[in-house]
Amino acid sequence: MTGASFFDLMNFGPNGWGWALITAAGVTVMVALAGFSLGAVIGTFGAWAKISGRGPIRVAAEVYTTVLRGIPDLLVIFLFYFGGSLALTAVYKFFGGEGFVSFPGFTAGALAIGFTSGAQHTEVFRGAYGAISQGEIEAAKATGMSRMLLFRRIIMPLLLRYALPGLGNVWQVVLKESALVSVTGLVELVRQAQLGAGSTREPFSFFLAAAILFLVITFVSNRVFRFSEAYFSRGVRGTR
Amino acid sequence: KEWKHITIATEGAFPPWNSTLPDGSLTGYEIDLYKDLCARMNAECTMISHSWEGIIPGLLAGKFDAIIAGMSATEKREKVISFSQSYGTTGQTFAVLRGGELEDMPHSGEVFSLETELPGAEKAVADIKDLLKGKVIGVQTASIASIFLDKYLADTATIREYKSTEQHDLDLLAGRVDVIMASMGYLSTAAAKEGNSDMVVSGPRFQRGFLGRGSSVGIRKEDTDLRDMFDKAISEAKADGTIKRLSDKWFGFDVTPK
Amino acid sequence: MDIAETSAPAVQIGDLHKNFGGLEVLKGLTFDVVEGQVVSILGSSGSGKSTLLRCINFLEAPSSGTITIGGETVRTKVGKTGDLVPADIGQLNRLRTSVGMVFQNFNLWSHKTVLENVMEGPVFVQGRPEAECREEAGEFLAKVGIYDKCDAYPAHLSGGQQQRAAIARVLAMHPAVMLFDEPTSALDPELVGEVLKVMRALADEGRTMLVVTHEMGFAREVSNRVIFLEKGTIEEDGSPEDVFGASKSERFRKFIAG
Amino acid sequence: MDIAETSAPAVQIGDLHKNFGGLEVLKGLTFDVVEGQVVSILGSSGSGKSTLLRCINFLEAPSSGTITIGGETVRTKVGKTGDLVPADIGQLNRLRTSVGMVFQNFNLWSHKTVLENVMEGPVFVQGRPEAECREEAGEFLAKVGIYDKCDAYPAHLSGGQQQRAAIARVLAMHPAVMLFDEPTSALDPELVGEVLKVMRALADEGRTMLVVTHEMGFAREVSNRVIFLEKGTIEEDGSPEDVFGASKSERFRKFIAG
Amino acid sequence: MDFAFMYEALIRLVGGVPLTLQLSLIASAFGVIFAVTAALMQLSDSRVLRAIADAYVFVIRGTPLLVQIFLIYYGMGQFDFIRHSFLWALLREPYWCAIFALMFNTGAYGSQIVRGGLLSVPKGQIEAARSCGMPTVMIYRRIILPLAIRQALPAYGNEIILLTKATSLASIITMMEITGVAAKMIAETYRVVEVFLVAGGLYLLINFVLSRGVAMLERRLMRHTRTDSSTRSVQRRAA
Ligand SMILES: Nc1ncnc2c1ncn2[C@@H]1O[C@H](COP(=O)(O)OP(=O)(O)OP(=O)(O)O)[C@@H](O)[C@H]1O
Ligand SMILES: Nc1ncnc2c1ncn2[C@@H]1O[C@H](COP(=O)(O)OP(=O)(O)OP(=O)(O)O)[C@@H](O)[C@H]1O
Ligand SMILES: [Mg+2]
Ligand SMILES: [Mg+2]
Repeated sequence: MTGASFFDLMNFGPNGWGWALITAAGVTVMVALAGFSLGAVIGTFGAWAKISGRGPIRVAAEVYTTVLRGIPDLLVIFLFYFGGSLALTAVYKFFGGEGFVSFPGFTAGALAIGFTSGAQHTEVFRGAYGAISQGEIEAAKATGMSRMLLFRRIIMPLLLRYALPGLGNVWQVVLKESALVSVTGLVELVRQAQLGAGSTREPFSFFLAAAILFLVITFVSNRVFRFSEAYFSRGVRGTR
Repeated sequence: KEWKHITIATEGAFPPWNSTLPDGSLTGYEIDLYKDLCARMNAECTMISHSWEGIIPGLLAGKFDAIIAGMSATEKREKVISFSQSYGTTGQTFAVLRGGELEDMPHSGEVFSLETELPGAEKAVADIKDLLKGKVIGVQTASIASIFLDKYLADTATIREYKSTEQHDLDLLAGRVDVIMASMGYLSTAAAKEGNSDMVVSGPRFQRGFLGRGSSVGIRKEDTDLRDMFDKAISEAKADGTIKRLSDKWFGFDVTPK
Repeated sequence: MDIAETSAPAVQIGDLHKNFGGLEVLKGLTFDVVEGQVVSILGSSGSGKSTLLRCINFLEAPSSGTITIGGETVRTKVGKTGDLVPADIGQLNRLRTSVGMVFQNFNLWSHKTVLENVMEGPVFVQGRPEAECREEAGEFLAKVGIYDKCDAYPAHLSGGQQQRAAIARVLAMHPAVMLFDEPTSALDPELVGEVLKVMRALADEGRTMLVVTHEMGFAREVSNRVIFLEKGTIEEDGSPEDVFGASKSERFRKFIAG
Repeated sequence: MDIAETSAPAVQIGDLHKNFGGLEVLKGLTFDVVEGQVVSILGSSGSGKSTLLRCINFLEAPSSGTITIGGETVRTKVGKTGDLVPADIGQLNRLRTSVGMVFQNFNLWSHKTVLENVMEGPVFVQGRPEAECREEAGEFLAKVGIYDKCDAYPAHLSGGQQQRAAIARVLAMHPAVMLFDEPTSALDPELVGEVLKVMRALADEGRTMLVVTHEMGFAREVSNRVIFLEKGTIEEDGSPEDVFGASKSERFRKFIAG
Repeated sequence: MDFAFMYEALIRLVGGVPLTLQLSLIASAFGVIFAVTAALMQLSDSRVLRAIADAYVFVIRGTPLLVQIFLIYYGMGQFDFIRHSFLWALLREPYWCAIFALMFNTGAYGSQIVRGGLLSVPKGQIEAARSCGMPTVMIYRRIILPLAIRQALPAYGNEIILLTKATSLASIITMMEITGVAAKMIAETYRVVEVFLVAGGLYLLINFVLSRGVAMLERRLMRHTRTDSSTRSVQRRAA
């Protein structure tokens, strides 16, 4: 690779790959966001199950987090993409349908990321719950707050205060996990880089460009997290 | 089932067979070819790109109906899917560094069929075997070239397997491997690319036999009607010279299977 | 529960037992607190004072016994652990709004300002109009002398200020009964004086209060009843004059001697 | 620094100033503490008591002034923030071994047992033989009455026990001077009595002590000098009889009245 | 499901286990050094050291490991001066490139954990050490590091598990560890689900053993905080 060839390839002219890579970066962010949100929902239930669930529910949550944190994410993505299609098709045929039904790559990717990151969300939320001062919860109970009110007004804001740094990490992981979704054919940033690398036989330039775009996304999301952390840490000593 | 709409998958990163343009559209020999074939079959076709690792599982899961991705019909693949007749074959050969000790391997430019000229082919292998002793050979994982290497050269040389072909090109240029083996169609265009002037095609070329019939359309086994449609269209395209015309355009030589 | 109308005692404790695992912390306490009474609860460390207060509003599940607030007995059932858990969480939450608790370490909500802490209960639990609550909250904060700290977060207040904010938070709920757990420990003598002044004012208003304390001055001068707990039973119960003046209990005389 | 041999005061504070940002917390304190003196330091919250103790062993960097321990002045230079930082960290560390500090919240090392806490300083800082230190540590623990808790971790001790372990830890270093920061706050009256008993014994041994306290009983009965700090200056300084009996300071009379 | 095939897959995939373990163990052993160094740099007073460490952490955490491995392996090979330096002896081997990439990676993530651990050490316990005259190095050795390690251990155990999973990406630079073997089998047989189920099972087993090991270590080190009912009230009061 020479310096010139990098800029020849990565411009925004008709023969440059600039727009293609930017668009792909957009897809990366979208799939990561969808997966992250799903993971947050799963994580909320997972943490609840681990903290206060009855026996079987807690065991199920324990198994879920152990397995999903123990196996490579690529496997989960494959299972959702291929296994999911096979299962859907079987159900469809059972009801008299003909041909195939399948998850689009985006849905499969988002579901898979959601399921894997759900395990991490669970741990983050559980840890954060442990950090909330029990006294503040007791004070709310003593005021006569119902469970929902307690959750909404006291636990949730405090939980976010302690969970945000951990959530920032999960987001980083999710963002990069989205690279694996490329096996489903979804043209996100890494897949686009691979396509460009193969088509032009300039892999180095393309992976460098992908790295730079990932750094830009990280930079922006770090900002967002720092801002939210400041917001939810209001009232902590040393901040105002 | 009537095949009015056919979804075809390709890899989109394997020039000159198929590759992607910056605007996302596909281009290459197989792109021109599928349009021609679909016109002959009176079908409306859509071509999508799909990662190589997932392309056969994707076909099986019904994500698309056919694969046209420079994929050779081999015995192992034929256990899971079926193939049409071939629409192009270039044979498997080697590339090395220009100016290195391997630049002039014997039998350069000669083509051996593992089906009809097996003794000659095996003698050619024996002729280069000493030269490759202790060398490192790069090849794409589970490609037909890798099957060849496992069978003939694994005992004298170290085989290193890559996810994609442009990666072993880089390692050849960086000196991490001494030889790479891939299809002639791929290597000749790779060596012609600017910046790859240090890469040169060398040694005998092999085809057919266990190397397969050449690149073919991959189809689910149960869709025999679709396979017949492709077979018929390919025969017509061969007969009227379309395949020769397209291969001259994209490869610079004739890839029409004999 | 309409046997007793206005004349019902504010709090009635009926044969209250509490075990932690094997440890029996409360061994059957029975006593009534009539309206307007200010009860000091004394006892050495580990005698069960905090546990008693926490059982009254079911922050701790009693092992057996009854708690009656304003004539209404908390309905309970036997939970998984064998302790009594509330049978009707709605009823409990309603009763809790009439029992305010001031914790030893205040337990202000750290993510809300002082004003928000005070308004939280009236607005969100009792559902009263916000404007009205805001005004009233201001009045209570002025009463305990920290109106100027309205918009500060708890972490930025001194111990005594936090204590007073916690009292204002409870007052804003207009509870029939107030429970205090060691309201003055860890404060310097000056702050102790300040907090006791506020409590004395509450006592003068005729509020019902149960106060766990180590301040003999408060027990002697402000409260009109002293209960001395020892190893989970009531060892002394009477007016301050009687208890301090002529205690039959050897243990109590030793306790106040320090 | 050999002007004063044995007769040098144990601690000399010379014109000590300390600012936190804009806030002037200590406004030029000057006093000597002679050997064997037990000094109670009183003052309301925020008057700078803790800051004074922390400056003596440079846990807090003074803004200006001198600290002299056993006749040897701590060498300082002006640091980046404008405060004085030690110029010779070796000297400071040596002097620190002769000034023991007992913290308000004990600050025992949570990953070491009580015995290990007590042995840490003698063995690792002073480099004395381990066997000897172990024996002596046992003696000190017996002296403060928690020999049976040798192998417990701090988290498993009651407040009073932690307090006494912290005292034993300091004693084991054989310091010339001991600093105590509110040793009895947050303890119940019974534990306060216990801890004061230990301190009284230390005073009877003739140790030099500076004690920040809210216990007027201790100030009156055990110490032989009382310093009352107010807003960063010394408002009262004298024997307990003089200070408690006939204080000129309006402020101090108000303070002890509570 | 074809169990005979899965058994065959198991036999072949087990062949990749030693390489997976080597990559993971060597990279985490060296990675700890990176992690501690970067954490200390981030907490140091020197602005330059802080900036270097921050940049390192930002770049590594901000890009996918896949891309990093790729750039280290193929990128380095593009520069003549690297190819002609002594480093090439190591960098020409995919094995070492994989280890470098994994090591940089776990070093960056680990540094955040170590930093959190260092910051979690109660100030008071450090002051107690200072006030008995301990020099700084001794304070780190005797007080700060032991406490920080205990605090950071669970998270670090997690990181080692993540690293073990991440070794699967070494397959893109020709390393035949578990995933490399699995990819080869899939490319030959196209039976994704079966092969990946077996591979997943192997990873799960490895990680399960790892996490048990960490939990055991944690239990040993955390004796000093273990609660039992007899000590609980005391702790409450002390807290
Ligand atoms: N959650 C619990 N689990 C087990 N034992 C407990 C628990 N809470 C309290 N105890 C025990 O119950 C006893 C009484 O505790 P309680 O907190 O009521 O004492 P107290 O009178 O408030 O003492 P203090 O003056 O120290 O606050 C103690 O022996 C304590 O160890
Ligand atoms: N690190 C700091 N930064 C800024 N201000 C501080 C700091 N430490 C103490 N102060 C301020 O210095 C003043 C004196 O604090 P100090 O802790 O010495 O008081 P004190 O006399 O020990 O009070 P108390 O009895 O409440 O412990 C207070 O106003 C406090 O807010
Ligand atoms: Mg208590
Ligand atoms: Mg203080």
